[in-house]
Amino acid sequence: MNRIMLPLAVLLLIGGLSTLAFSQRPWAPRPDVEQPIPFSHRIHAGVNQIPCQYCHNLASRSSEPGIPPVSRCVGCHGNKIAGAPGSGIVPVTRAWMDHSQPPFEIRWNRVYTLPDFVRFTHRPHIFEGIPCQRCHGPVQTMDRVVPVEEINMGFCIDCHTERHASLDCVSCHH
Amino acid sequence: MSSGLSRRSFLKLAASASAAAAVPGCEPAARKLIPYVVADPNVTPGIPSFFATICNECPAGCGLLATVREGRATHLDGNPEDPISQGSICARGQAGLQGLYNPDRLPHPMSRNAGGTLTRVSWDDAMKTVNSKLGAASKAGKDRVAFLGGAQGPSLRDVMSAWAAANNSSRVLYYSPFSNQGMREAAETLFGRRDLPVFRIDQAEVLISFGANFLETWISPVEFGRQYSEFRAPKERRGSTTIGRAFYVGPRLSTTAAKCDEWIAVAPGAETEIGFAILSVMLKQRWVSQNSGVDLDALAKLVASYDAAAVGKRTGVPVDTINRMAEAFGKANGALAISGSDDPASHLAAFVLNSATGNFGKTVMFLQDAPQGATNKAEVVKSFVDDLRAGKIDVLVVAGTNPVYSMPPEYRAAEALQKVPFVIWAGGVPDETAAMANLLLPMHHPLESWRDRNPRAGIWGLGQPVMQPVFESRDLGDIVLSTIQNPKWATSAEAVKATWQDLGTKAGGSFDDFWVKARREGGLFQDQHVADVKLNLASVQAPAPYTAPEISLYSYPHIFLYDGRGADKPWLQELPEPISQIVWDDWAEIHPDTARKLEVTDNAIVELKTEFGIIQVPALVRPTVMPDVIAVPFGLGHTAMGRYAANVGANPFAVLGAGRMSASVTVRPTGDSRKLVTPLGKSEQLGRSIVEAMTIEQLAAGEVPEGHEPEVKGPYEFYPAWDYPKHKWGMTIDVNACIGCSSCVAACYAENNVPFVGKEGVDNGHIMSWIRIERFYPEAHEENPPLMYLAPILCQQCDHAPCEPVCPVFASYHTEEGLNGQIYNRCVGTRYCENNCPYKVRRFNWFLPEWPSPLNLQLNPDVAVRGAGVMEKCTFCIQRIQYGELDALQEKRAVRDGEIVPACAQACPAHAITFGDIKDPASAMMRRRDQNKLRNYQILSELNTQPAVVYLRDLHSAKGKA
Amino acid sequence: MLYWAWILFCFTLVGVAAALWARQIYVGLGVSGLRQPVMWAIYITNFVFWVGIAHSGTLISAILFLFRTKWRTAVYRAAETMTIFAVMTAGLCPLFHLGRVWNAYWLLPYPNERSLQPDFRSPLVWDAFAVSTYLTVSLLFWSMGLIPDLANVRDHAQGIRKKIFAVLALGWQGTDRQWRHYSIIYLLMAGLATPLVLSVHSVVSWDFAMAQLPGWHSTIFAPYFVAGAIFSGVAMVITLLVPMRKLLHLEELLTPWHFDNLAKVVLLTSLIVSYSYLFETFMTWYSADPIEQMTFHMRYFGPWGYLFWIMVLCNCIIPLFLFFPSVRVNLLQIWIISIFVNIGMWLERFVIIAGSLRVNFEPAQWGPYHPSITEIMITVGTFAWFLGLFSLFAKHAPIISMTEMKEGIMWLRKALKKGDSTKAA
Amino acid sequence: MSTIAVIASFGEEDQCAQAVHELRTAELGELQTFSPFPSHKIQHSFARPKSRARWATFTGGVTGVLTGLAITIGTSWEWNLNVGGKPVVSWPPFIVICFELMILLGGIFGLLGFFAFSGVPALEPAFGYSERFGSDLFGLVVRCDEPKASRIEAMLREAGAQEVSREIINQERVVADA
Repeated sequence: MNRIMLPLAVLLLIGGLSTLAFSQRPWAPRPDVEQPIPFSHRIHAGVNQIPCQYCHNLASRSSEPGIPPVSRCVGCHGNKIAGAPGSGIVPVTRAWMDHSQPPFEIRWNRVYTLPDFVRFTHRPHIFEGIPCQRCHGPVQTMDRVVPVEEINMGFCIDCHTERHASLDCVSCHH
Repeated sequence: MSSGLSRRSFLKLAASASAAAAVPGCEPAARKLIPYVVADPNVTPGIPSFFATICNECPAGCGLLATVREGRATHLDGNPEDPISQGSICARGQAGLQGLYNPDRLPHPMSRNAGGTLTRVSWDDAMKTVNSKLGAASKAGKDRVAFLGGAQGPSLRDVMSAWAAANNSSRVLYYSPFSNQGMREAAETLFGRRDLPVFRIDQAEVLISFGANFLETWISPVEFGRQYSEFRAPKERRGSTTIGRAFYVGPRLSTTAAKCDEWIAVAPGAETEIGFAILSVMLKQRWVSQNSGVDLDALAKLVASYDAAAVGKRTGVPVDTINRMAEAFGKANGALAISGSDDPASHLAAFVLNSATGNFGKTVMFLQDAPQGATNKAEVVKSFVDDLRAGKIDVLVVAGTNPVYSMPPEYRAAEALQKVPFVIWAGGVPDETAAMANLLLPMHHPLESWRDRNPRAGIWGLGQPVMQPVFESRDLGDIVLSTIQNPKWATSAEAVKATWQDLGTKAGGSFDDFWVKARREGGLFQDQHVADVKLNLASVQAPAPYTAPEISLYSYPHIFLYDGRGADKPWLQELPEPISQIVWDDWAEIHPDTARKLEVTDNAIVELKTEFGIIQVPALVRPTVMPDVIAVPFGLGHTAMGRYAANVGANPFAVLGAGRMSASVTVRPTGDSRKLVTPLGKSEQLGRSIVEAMTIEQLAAGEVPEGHEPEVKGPYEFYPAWDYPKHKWGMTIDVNACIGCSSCVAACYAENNVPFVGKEGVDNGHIMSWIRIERFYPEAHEENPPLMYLAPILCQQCDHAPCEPVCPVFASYHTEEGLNGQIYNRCVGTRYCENNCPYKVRRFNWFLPEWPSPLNLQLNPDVAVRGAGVMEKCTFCIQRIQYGELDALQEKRAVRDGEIVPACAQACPAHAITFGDIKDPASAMMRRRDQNKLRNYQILSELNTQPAVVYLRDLHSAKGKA
Repeated sequence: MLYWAWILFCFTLVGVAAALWARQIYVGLGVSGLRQPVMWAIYITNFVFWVGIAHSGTLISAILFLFRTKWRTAVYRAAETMTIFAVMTAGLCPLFHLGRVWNAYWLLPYPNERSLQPDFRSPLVWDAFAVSTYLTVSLLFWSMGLIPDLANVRDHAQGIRKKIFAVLALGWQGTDRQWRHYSIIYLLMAGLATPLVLSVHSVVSWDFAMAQLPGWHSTIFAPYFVAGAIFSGVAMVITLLVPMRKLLHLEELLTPWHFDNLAKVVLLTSLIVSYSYLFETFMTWYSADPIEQMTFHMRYFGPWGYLFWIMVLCNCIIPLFLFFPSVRVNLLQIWIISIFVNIGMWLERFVIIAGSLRVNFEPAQWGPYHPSITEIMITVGTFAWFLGLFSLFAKHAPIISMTEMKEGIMWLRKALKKGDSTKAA
Repeated sequence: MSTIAVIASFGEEDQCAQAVHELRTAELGELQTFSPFPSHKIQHSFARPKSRARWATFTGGVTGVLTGLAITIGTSWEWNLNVGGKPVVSWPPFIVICFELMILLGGIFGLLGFFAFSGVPALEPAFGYSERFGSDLFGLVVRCDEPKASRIEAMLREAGAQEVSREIINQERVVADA
C-alpha cells in the first residue's frame, strides 16, 4: 500500500508548495532594489541621527510619506554640492543644477509597494507613534534599503489586533 | 504651479502616486518614484488642494471649488463663498472635468491644406501663419479681421477688443444660442433695461412659470434649485402650514414642471395667452395691487382681447384653471411669474404680472449696476454673418462658440464661413465649426486658464487655472496677445489681474491682500442695491391672438447637454434625462393620442419638416407632452465634436427660426426605427412605497397617506441587536426638496470612479451609477398624486441588509459604523447580493472599465478602481468618512456634525440630502428627521431591512387647490 | 465508426463551449446576456437542472437499494453513472457564472495568513459543501459498486486491458471476508446517500428560498425541488436508457418491466410537482402580499408567460399519459414523454430563477433578459460534455451491474421455479 | 504435517451455503468462499458477528459533525463580522455544514474502514481463486490438516460440488485470512 500512497503524498506536497511559490503575491518584497544614487540611510538616519520625518516630511499628515525634493538634499549638503567627479552626490548636483532636463531627474526605485486595493495611509500610524522600523525594519542600519517584513494582510492584522486598532475591512479596502 | 518642475515629470509623479490605472488584483503599482527638485507648495501628495475658480458650462457663472490631487483636478464642487452656487453645482458643472480631460481634445495645432486634410503643425509655424494672415488682412483695410466667441468675462473681452483694434478692426462678437433675447427685449420695452433681473423664488408664495425650466437650464438653475427647495419647504404662512404653490404652463412636462403642483399643458406660443388671460382675470377681480403703479387703463387695453373664456377656447385650457391661477397669484403675499418661452410677449406678460401684484423689488428685481451684456443682439450677429458671407472679412477667429451647429439655418453660417479666406478655430474638442476652419489651435480649457466673469451686478467671479495643461494647448488671450506688438498686457493672466486691480482700487485696501482674498474666495461678492424701475406700458402692443399650428415642434435645451456643449462628455450622455429617462440619444416625445393619429410607436423614426429643413428623430410616445406637440431636445445631432457626440441624434437648431424654440411642423413616419435606450424598467411604482408623496393639506391636518405609517417604526429584532460603538452613519433625503437635477449622480461618478458604459452598455443593463434619480408616473387609481415621483435612490445601508448574509466570502458585510461595506478585492462575483437587494442598488462590473486617456487622470486616487467581475456599490463615500475621522483623530476631538459630507449631498443644489450620525440626535440629519416626523418613510420598510436612509415624503397641493 | 463520430461531435461542442468560457473569463461576464436585474439566468438554471438530474441516480441506487426494490438492479449502474457525470457538469455551472472564477476556492475554508474564511451563513457556501460532498460520496458509492464488476472484467480481459483492470479492481476476489465488510459498508453508504440526496437539492433550493425575492422566498421549495429533481432525473434516465438499450443490445437485461417502473416514478413525481405549482399559487393568493401576487401574475401572464405554460404542458399534462399502462411499456412513447419532461423541468428552473429576478421589488429596475450566444453554447456544451462522458462510459465500462444482475438472475430463476411469473413478465 | 487446501466449486448458492454450514459445524478446517455476488446465505452460514467496519462510518460521521462545528464556529469568532444583523454564531446555517461534513466524512471513513477490514486493495491474489468464481460459480476453499482432506472432499461432493480438487500449500502461501 505504501508503494502507492507515499509517492502520492510526495506529489501532493510538491504540488502544494509550487502553487504557493508561484502564486502571485504583488505585496511580496523584492529584496534587491538598486537605486540610482548610492544613498545610505545608515549614514543619514543612523550615523547622523537625522529623524525620518525630516526628509519624509508628509508621513504625519498624508497617506504618502513624501519623497524628499532635491532641494532638501541641497539644504544640508550646501556648498559641498559639486562633489568629486564620480562621487555619489553628482546625480543630485545634476538634478539640482539642470532640473529642466528630464534625463537628469532622479528615478528612485520603489522598495515597498502595496496592491491597489489596499488604501494604506501613513498618517494615523505616525500619529499613534508606531516606529517606522516596525514595518520598514532597521533602516538606520542599512546602506541600501531592503525590505525586512513581508507586508501582507496577515502582517497588518497581527499588529492591528495587538494594538486594538480598527479591524473593519473598509478601513483599508475601499 | 511652481516652475521648478517640468510638466512631464510632474505628470509622472502624479501617475506614480495615483492608483488610477491599476486594477484590484495583480497589476504592480508604479515602480519609480521621481522627486521634485523643489517641492511645489500647492501639491502635497496624498492630500487634496482646493482652488476656487468659475464654471464655464453655462452663462450662470457659478463659482467652483476644484479638488486637485497630485496636480490633477479630480472633482468639482460649488464654491461655498460664491453667492450663486453656494457650495453646490449641477451635473453639467461637474462634467466640466470631462471637457478638461476629453480624449478627443485637439492635442496640438493643426492646419488644413488645400485638399482639406488636417496636418500637424508646430505652435511656432501656426503662429507664423496667424501673424502673416492677420498682418495682410489688417493692411487690406478696416474691419477685415474679426472674432466670434461665446459669452466671455470682462477681461477677455478687453483682450479681444485690444486685439481687434491692433488689427485695424472693431469686429468682436459674442454669440450663444440661449441668451434670453426675448426677456431682454421685453425688459427693454417695459423698463428700458437690457440686463436680466434677479429672481428670488424663495421670497414668493406662488410661482407661475411660462415654460421656464428654471430647475434645469433657465438662467441660473443651481441658484433656482436652492431657492425652489426653500419655496417648497412646508412653512407656517398666515396661520397654516403651506408650501409654495407652483404652476407650470408649457408644452412639455419637464423636470421643472414635474416638481410643480400643476402642469397646464399648452402648445408652444400659447403661454403668452395664458399670461394675458391671468392678467385680465386679475384686473376684473381687482386683484391688481392698487399701489403697484401700473397704469390700469393701459393694462385693460392690453388685455382686452384676452378674456379668460376666449383664451380658454383658443388654448384648450379650462377657464377654471386660469381663474384659479389668477386668484392664487393675485392674493399671494409674494408671487413670481417667469417665462422661458421664445415669445418676447410672454416675458412681457410675466413682467407685467409681477409689477401688477407689486412684486417688483421683492421676488424679482433689477440691480443698480447692470453687467456688460454677455452676448450680442440677434440682429448684430445676423448682420455680421451676412458680412462674412459677403466676403467682407479676411481672417476670422472663432473660439468658445459653435456657429455652424447652433446658429439658425436662416443665417446660413456654414456657407458664410466658407466665404472667409482664413478661419482660425481655437477650442477643445474640434466641432462642426472646426471642421470648416483653416487652422485649428488647441485652447486651454477654462480650468487651465485665467479668466473672470460678471454674471450679474455685484458678483465678480475669478477663474484661476487649477492645474497644468493636459495638452499642448494655449490660452486664447495669450494666443491673440502674442500676435500684436506691444500689447497692453503680455498675457491674459495679466489682463485679468489688471481688471482686478481696478476692482481692488474701488474696494480699497492693499491690492495684495485683495488679490489673495479674491483668489481664495473665488471672486469679489458685493451686495447691490435694488434699482427702482418703472413699468412703462405706453409703448406696449398687445400681441396678435394665437393660433395653434396643426402640429408644432417644441425644442428645449437638454438638461445635461444644454446648447450642445455637453454632448462630448460621457457622464452627461449617460445620465438619464429625468423625465424621459433616455440616455445617449435624442428623442421626439409624442403624446399617445397624437402618436395614434400619426401611427407611430416608440423608437419609430419620424421625419420632422419645418420651413427650414428636416430632422429625423426616434419617437418616444409618452403622456409627458401636450397632444399635437412634438418635443425634441437641443444638444445632440453633432456631426463632429469627438467620439461621444458625433453622429448621435438630430439637431433641432437646424430646423428652427432665429431665436425660436418652436415651429409648425409636418410629421411623417419614415418606417425606420432606432432603439431609444433607458436604464428604467417600469414607469409605475405598482403601489410599492419607493417614492412617496402626500398633500400639504394632509400634512397640515397631521394625517398620513392611507395605508402608510405615520413615522418610521422602531426596528423589529429577532436576534440581539448589534451595537455600534462609535458612529452609525445615516442619511435623510427630502424628496420634496429634490429637483431631479441628477447633480448627485454626476458627483458620484466623479468621486467614486464609476465607469460609464455607453449606449450599448446601458441597453444591455450594464449601467454602473451607484445613485440614480428614480422617476415614476402616478398611477390611475391614486388620489391626489404628484405630477411625477422623482427621488434619488442609493444604497440604503440597511442594518438587516439582505445582501450581506448571502455573500459566501464576506465581501459584503456590515461595518462597525453601520455601513454596508463592500470589499472589492474579496468579491468573487456570485452576484447573489444584487439578487437579494430589494433596492437594486448594487452594480456589477461586466467588463474591465475603461477611461480613454486622459480621462483616467480624473480618477479619484482615494478610491480603488474595480476590475471585471466585481460587485460595487455606494458606501456613503467611505473615503471621505475615513478622511474626516482621521482628521478628528489627529486633532484629538470628536467628528463634528457636517464635517463629513458625501459627494451626492455636497453636490445637491436643493440640499435635499443630509448626512450625519444617527447616534447623535443633535445632528442636522437627525433633526431634519425629527422636525418632519409626519413625512418620514423608509423604502419598502415592510421588509424590515432597517435602512439607514430615511426619506421625507414629497409634498404638493391637492388637486384643484393649487 | 458512428460511435466515434458521435464522441467527436460531443467533444467538439465541449471545445467550443470551453473556448467561449475562456473568452468570458478574459473579457468579462458582459459577454453573457446577464444584466441588471437578471443577474442569474441560464448558468444557474443549468446548475439546478444538472443537480436535479443527478438526484435520480442516487435515488435509484441508494434509496431503492435500501427498500430492496428488485427492478433497480438493471438500471442502477447507468443511473449512478449519470449521477456522477451530472454532478460533474453541475459543479462546472457555478464556475461559468462567477465573476472572478479564479478566486472560486475562497468558497471553501483553507488556512491562510489573513484568517479569512467563507461565511457559513451564505447558502452558496452550503452549496459548495453540499455539491462537493455529493460528488465525493456519489463517486465513492459508485466506485464501490464498480469494484466487483471491474474484477469480473479483469478476469475475462487479456493483455494490457487485464493489467489496467487488475489495478482498478483493487484485487477483488469476492471472498466471504471481502463481501462481509463490503455489504455492510455499501449498505451504510446507501444509508448516507439517501439523506444526502435529499439535503443537496434542499440546499440548492435554499439558494433561492433564503433570498427574500418574491417568487424565491418560499418554504415549500425544499420538498418541491427534491420532487422536481427526481422527476427530471428519472426522465433523464429513461431518455438515456431507451437509446442505450437499442444501441448496446441490452434488450434482454432492460425489459419493458423496468421502464414501466421508471415511468411510474415519473408519474408520481409529476403529480407532486403539479401539486407544488398549485400550492405555490394558493399560498401566493393566501398571503395577500401584493408584491408576491404581482410576481406570480407576471410569471403566468407576463412576457415570459408562454414559458410557464409550456412548462405546465411538459411537466403536468403530458406525463398524465403515463396513467395508461400501454403507454408505460411503449418505449418510444415514454421516451418522447421523458424528453418533454426534461424540457419542462429546465424551463421550470428558468422561470423561477430568471423570471422572478426580472420582476423584483423595484419596478424601475425591472428588465428583460436575452441569452447570449456564449450562454447558449456553454449550455449546449454542458449537454455535450455529459452525453459524451456517458457514451464513453457506456461503451467501455460495465454500464449494467453484473454483480447485481447475477443476484437478480438468481432471484428470477427462483421466482420462476415457484411459478411466480407475473412479476417477471 | 503439511497443510492441504481442498477447493470446491458449486453451481448453486444454496449448496455452497449448505457446505459451509456443515464444514463449520464439523470444525474440519478454515473456510473461505468466493462468490460472484454478496450471498446472504453464505454469510449467514458462517455465523460471524456483524462487521466492525460499520463503526468506521459512525466515527466518520461524528468526526464530521465535530469538524463542522469547529470550523463554522471557530472561523466566525476569528473576525466577528456583522452580516445582516445576524449573530456571529448562527446555529441554523451551521447545521447544514455539519450535516454535509457528517455525510462526507462518514462516507470516506466507511470506505477506509472497508479497506482496512477487508484487506482491499489486495496486492496478492487469494489462494484458490478461479476466474469462474467471479462470474457464475461459487468457490469454497477449505484449509485443513492432511488427514481430514478426504472427509472434507466427501462432504463437499455430498453438498453438491461440481468439482473438488486438492492442493498442498506452503506455509508462505497461506491465505492471509485469520
